[in-house]
Amino acid sequence: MQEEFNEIFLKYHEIITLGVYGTAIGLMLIGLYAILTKKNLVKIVIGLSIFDAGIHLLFVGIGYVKGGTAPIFSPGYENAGNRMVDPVPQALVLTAIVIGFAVTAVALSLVIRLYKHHNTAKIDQIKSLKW
Amino acid sequence: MVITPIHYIIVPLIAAFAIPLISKIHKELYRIVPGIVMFYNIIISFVLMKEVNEVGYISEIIAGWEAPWGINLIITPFSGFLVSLISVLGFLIWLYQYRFKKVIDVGEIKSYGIMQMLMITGAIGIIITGDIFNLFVFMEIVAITAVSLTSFYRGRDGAEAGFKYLLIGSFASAMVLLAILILYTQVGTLNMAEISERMHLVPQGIKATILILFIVGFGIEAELFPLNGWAPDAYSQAPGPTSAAFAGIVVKAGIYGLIRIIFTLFDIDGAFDFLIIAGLVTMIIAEFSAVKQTNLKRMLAYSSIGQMGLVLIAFGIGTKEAVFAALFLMFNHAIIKSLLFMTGSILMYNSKDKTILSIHGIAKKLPYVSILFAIGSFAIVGLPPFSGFWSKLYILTAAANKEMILLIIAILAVSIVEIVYYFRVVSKLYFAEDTEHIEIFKPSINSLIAMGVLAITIIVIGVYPDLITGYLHNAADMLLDKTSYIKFVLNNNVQIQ
Amino acid sequence: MNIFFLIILIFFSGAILSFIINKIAPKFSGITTFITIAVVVFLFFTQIEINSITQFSLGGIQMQFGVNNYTYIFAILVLGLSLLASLYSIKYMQNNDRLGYFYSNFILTVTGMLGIIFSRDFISFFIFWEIMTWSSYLIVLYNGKHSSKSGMKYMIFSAIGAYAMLTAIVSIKGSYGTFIISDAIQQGAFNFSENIYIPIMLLIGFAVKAALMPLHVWAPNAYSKSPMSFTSIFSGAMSKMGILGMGLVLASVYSQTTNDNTFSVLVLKQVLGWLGGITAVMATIYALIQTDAKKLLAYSSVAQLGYIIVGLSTGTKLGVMAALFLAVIHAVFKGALFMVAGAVEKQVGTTDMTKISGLIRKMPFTFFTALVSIIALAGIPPLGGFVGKWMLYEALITESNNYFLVIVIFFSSTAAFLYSYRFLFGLFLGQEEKETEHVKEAPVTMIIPMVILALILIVTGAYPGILFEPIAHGMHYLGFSDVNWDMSVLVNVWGEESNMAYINLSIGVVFVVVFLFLTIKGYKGTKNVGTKDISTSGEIPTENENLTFQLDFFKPFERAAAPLYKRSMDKIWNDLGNALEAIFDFTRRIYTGNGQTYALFVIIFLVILLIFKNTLFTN
Amino acid sequence: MKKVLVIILLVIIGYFLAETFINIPFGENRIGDINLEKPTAAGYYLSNTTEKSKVANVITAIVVNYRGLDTLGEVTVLFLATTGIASILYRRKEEEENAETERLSLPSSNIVRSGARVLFPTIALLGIYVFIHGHLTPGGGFQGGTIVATGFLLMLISYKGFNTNHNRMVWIESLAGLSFIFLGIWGLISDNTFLGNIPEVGKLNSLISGGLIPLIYIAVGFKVAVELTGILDILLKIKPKK
Amino acid sequence: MEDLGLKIFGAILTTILGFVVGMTYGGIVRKLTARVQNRYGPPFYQNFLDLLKLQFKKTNIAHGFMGHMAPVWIIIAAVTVLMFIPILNGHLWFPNLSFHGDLIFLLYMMVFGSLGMALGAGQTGNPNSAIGVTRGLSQMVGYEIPFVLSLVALMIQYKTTSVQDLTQIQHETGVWLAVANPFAFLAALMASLGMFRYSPFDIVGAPAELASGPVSEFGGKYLGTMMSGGAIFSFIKLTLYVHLFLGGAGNPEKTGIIAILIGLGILLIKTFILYMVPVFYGWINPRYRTEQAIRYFWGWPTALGIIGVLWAVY
Repeated sequence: MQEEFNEIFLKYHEIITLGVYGTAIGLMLIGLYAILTKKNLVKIVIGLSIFDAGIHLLFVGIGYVKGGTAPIFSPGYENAGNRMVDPVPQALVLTAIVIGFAVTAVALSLVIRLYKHHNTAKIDQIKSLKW
Repeated sequence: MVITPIHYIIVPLIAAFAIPLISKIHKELYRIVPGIVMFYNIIISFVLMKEVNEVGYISEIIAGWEAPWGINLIITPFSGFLVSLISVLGFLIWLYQYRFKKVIDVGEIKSYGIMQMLMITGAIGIIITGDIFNLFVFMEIVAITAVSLTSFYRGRDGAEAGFKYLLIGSFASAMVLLAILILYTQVGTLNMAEISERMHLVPQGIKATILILFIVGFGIEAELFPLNGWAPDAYSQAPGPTSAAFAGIVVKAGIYGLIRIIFTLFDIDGAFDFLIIAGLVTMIIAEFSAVKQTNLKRMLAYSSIGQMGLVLIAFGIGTKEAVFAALFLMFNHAIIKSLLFMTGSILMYNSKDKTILSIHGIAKKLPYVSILFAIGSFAIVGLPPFSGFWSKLYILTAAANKEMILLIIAILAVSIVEIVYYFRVVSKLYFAEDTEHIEIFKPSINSLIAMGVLAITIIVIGVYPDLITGYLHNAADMLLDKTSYIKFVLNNNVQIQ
Repeated sequence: MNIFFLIILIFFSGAILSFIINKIAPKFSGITTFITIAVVVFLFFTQIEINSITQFSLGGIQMQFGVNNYTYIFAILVLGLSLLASLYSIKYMQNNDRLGYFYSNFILTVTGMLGIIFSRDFISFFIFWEIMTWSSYLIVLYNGKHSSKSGMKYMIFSAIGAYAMLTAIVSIKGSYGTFIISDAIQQGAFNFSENIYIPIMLLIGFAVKAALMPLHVWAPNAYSKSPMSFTSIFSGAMSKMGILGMGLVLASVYSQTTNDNTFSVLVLKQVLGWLGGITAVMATIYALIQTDAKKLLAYSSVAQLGYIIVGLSTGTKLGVMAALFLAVIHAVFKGALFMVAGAVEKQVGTTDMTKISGLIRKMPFTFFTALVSIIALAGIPPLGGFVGKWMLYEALITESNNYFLVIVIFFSSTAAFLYSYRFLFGLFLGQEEKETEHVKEAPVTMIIPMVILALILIVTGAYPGILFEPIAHGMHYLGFSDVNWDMSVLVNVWGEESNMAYINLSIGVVFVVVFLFLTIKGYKGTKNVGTKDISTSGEIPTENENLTFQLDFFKPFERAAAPLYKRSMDKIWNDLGNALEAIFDFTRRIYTGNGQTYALFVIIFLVILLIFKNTLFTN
Repeated sequence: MKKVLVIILLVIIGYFLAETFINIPFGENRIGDINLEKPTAAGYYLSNTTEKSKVANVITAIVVNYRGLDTLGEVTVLFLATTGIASILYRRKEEEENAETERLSLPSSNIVRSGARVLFPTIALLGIYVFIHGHLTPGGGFQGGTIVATGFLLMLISYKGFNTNHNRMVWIESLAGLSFIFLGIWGLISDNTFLGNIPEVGKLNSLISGGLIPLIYIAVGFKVAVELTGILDILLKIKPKK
Repeated sequence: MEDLGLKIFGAILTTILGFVVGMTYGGIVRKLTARVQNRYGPPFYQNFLDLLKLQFKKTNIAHGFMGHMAPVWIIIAAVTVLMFIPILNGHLWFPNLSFHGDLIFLLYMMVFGSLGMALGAGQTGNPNSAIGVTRGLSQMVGYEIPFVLSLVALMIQYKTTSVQDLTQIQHETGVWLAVANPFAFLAALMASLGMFRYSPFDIVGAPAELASGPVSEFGGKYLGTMMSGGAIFSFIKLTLYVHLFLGGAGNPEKTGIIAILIGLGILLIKTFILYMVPVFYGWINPRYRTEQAIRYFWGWPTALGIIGVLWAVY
């Protein structure tokens, strides 16, 4: 099963690369686009999390090693150390995800307050602080 | 039990986690405990500073894994200096805000102390950590606390400022994260020393990209133009002590990040010229915009941005004395701007419409605050015999030694602008007819003590700068030679017994 | 303890002390100031030996203190004047509020000036210069909000000057690696062939304090707005600090002139000279249309400084001597005149000449001082003012051959008669106002300093040599060898002389004869009548109408000289200021309150960096 | 107009990102041989985890032990998010009274409610399982905590009356956080380095193994669960006025 | 010792001479003016009579200190200046102090008197006096410019600032400076029009408008003293002009009484001719307003003076 996967991987290497990186970068760009053009605060927050998602996906992506297994020495894999994918990015992405979650939560609470005060969620109407 | 850098982190955390519990015992505890922690920070800092000046470096490794593998905390004279500065400021800010009378209705006062304390902890963490991802984590701690503190007042504008800060701040974290990601794929490690050791392996294009991402990321924290749109709002809307903490502590951490990246990690020379240009633009635009402000704290915010630009210029010159001057300027800016924010926020409380215009002749009602503010503004525009003068002098000398006459002229022209808007305020404070005020909010004695300590420091350093120049020279030298840093971290990282 | 540090320490402690004492007993604050300055004066003239140097280091910078023959002149000037002024201000400032503020800044200003005199290295020079500047700025603000605008103007221009100076200083450090003034001069920092801009920058810095066109805009307001007891120092002594610096720089520039850069030095001389001349003319013609006595004096100070700068610009023996002499004399008579204005203000409550007249009988001593000082100011023989003017003209005609400048100077000094008369007439002559009937002579502690200054003027008129001696030594320090001077004979290079002794002799003889004749003849029958007892074309004015002629005093002259009044420097500077304000207003609009725009900025910045990454970030 | 500008900018950024990542081939092995004298960090972890800290799940080892400080910071961030949201959306007592406090939630049907009541314990159990076995199987404190929180979310949105006991949550949260730190300090005391591990107890791939790592992860799990629940609770309580 | 006696004698003689000549010229001018205006006019010694009357009149009004000092100052200025200009090319009878002062001193000393007069007039409290004074001062600013220009021209042409040397030079070379530097001479001449304050430049006194301006409040001994001072001043100006431009008079070497008389004769002729210039000009011109006068002086005279200076330089 592992071997078949490796063959497939080798055959469609470029496409897979394109798939993974393209998806990630695409997500980032979509997120940025939402942040930069959408007027609704909630949509902007959503854009933020899409952007983060893209980065997280990149993290996981670069961690992958051809034909690697999950970095867990569960029974049967005691000495598969050389066939395992890079564990560090996974650990990092865990942290990154949690932080992203926290940021999103704070952002949403801020949105709630802004809406309460301004009775609108349009970012270009919330400009009481300027110059 | 031996005092080690980790205390900077665990003690505040214990306090933070424990405060919700112990504040059930007595209501005052949630105000007092942070103060105790800050004071303990000062003790740590002094012990460590002493040690650093003997040893040169202090490193502590976490979880017993040696440098490249585990996370390690490193204290160089540079970071040690910054950390002690931050700790002292933190304690003073706590002293200033302790028993802060509620003038505007605020959020849960219980959480204020915690967040303030953890923001300072995060800043310290940024400075002392030796691992780049860990730096990112601490940056996030700072960001989240800063945002929630910015929107602490329950007025309408707090939330707005907070949201802007969060929006831009999340950009910063994303950029840094991306940079770390690319960096990891290239060098396969997260330890800063090892990264800078292997940096020469990275191809030029990718290196430049990483550097750019880092610059944008930390530039947002360091209030680089045009990344500083959040700063004026955040400074002006945050509670007074928090604004002081922003100017004195958070920005320093951001600058530290930028400098650490450019000086230690990368070996790109063009970065220095970039620093000069960026700093110049930042300074000019910020100082210009400050002139016509009506909100005092907003004006101070712009001026603080301008000072940061000056710091970047000084770092960009890159010689030993320039770095020394930059450190001196950071020190000055930390104390002076904190003083200004402390006094300025009290003045703002007492102005009817929160503008400079309505604090005419308030000096009669608030003599001490006004004179402290005057001292602060004299110092920040660099008039002798206050400490601001020396840093400006050293920067100019450093620039002159590299024959950068135009740079000198630009800096001085900008300081004339600075004089204009600061002295406008001072003359309004003192020499305008006394308009009747809403009930005067007088600062409590501990706030006065905190501000007085800062003012006295300003004057003493101004009269006798040799008190700290020694430390600063040492720090500058250590910052500039990174080979010894790498060697120390990677080879002989002995634990402190 | 070292005497220099001791003096500085005494000054600072005196400043703090007078601030504290004001809280306890406001009366004694002024006395404290007086005592402090008196102690320092005593220490200075007993303890300090000239040309002694004290080395020390601060902030990693080598510094030197010391007094040389040149600065000694200014030391005398500063200390003497500030001693008298502090004595004067005890009564003058009585029952004002915020006395502690005033006196501590007063002392700080004097400290700054003396520190400038002490310091033989640029850094301490600059430090004291700035202390002087901001403390005087605070005093300018003292009179409340209507003076805050002029204070701001003063501060801005001082800042421009100071920072020009700082630029020069650091670039001296950069090019010659020293902050010590004498070393810098020896290494040719002021040599035009090596670098042209360091001396120029320094000159600009000093020119601001010396109120040279076009940087003089701050002076009239600042002088007239601050308390008179301080203005007598402000205009008398502090402006001389600028002269001190200019003299030093110019002297070394001239002495280091070599053949390859004579031309540039020539240009410098001409430019400075003409600037000084134009300053004198413009200030004079503006002075004579003022209706406020203080404003009038302020403008005339600017004019006098113009003469001094002209003298310096010649760079010849007689010229520099004239400049230094005028500097000292101007300090004396202008100090006296501002004290007079202060006395009138104190007693009457205003110095607006359209409201006051005929104070001569009420305040005779004040009038005497005013008369003597005005004669000196107008440069009419036999008083000291004439000596300075004479030397200036002789220098211009005989030595530097700057003939048309002579005409300009002469025009301004002739026009100076107009405002001199305006001042005397407006305050003291004419019919007595009803409002000023209660007015008494100023208190004695205010009279004494004024009279002392007046006597100094008379004595120096007869024996200018008293001042020539230190000036000659100072000029020797500046590198003018064998300056010849006589106790009372003025000689120019063509050998013509003016013998002040003979002049005074003849004047005295005639005076005695005629005065006795007039006084004795018909003494009994003569009775002094009030100023209302006049025959205006036949009819006697009633008691309560005042016929004194005060408004549009020199209207004919104004009409004749209308072209000169057309464009004033103030307008130009104001336009500049407005333009800058517009720029400031524009820049802050970059920060549109929209968070999304800020995000867009970030992205644009990122993109720009990415595009230029290969040009920007390369090894 | 603005959109066009933004698109252009994004295209440029995308180009440069692509240009960067083209040089980082996907799936390439950058770990290198893990048995070298001085392998890369990842290699070191892969080679030494089993011996040195007796944990099967390398990621857990990294998260909790090698990079324990990150995790501590992470927990702190969550904690701060809770506190921050609490203070941002803080309402004083009198406001509590007059503002209608009942949660914004759809009138959920009977089926949903009974289903939720059935599902909630199982979800909670699953979550607890996940963070108890964090050192053996994929998953761990964060994941488990999140699962538990989803259970609470289910209850919160399906039951109008469902209220979390705020006081108890504070207790759990603080104790969990404190226990994390004190476990770290135990290490500091025992082998003189913060978060130092004591791997002697237990054998690989058994529940009792990896020394302090599982304990820490359990604490993290509790903390995360409670904090996420708290955040959800606060956010749901708010009822924006129309 | 007898030298000193001679000096004192000469000084007194000079003063008397100046006084008499000034008074007489004034009288003659009054007479001539009357004739031109087709009146009979007073005798030429009328001024002496007025003076005597004033001096013997009992003065019973004084206007305070400055009013008392004004005549004194005028006399001081007059006599002092007289002492410092050479008579008869500094003949050893009349050298007085002319070796000890130079032109610039003279320029300033001349102002001394008018300032004293101005102050005195100021204290009297008569508005007309003050108005007259301001006009006089403004006008002075006008005519001083061309005058000084011409003097500067002389100074730099002959590298000396002393009147004595200038007269000496003319005496030796025999070339009048009026010829040597005609522009300067013309400028000085036109300036002199203003100096003598005859019509059209008599708005200072402005008879029939200001009640004779500055002196309007003075009477008796004060007015008399002023008159005599004024007389000496007019003599001073004439003599100065003569010795500066018109080659002076007399021969300092010849000490015989005859020579002195001849010299005096030449002096009188030259001064009288010079004195007639403003008088004639006044007959044919109406009165100028002050600003007109000033503009007049800043017009052609100044231009001529500048040309004179340039002439002297090159």
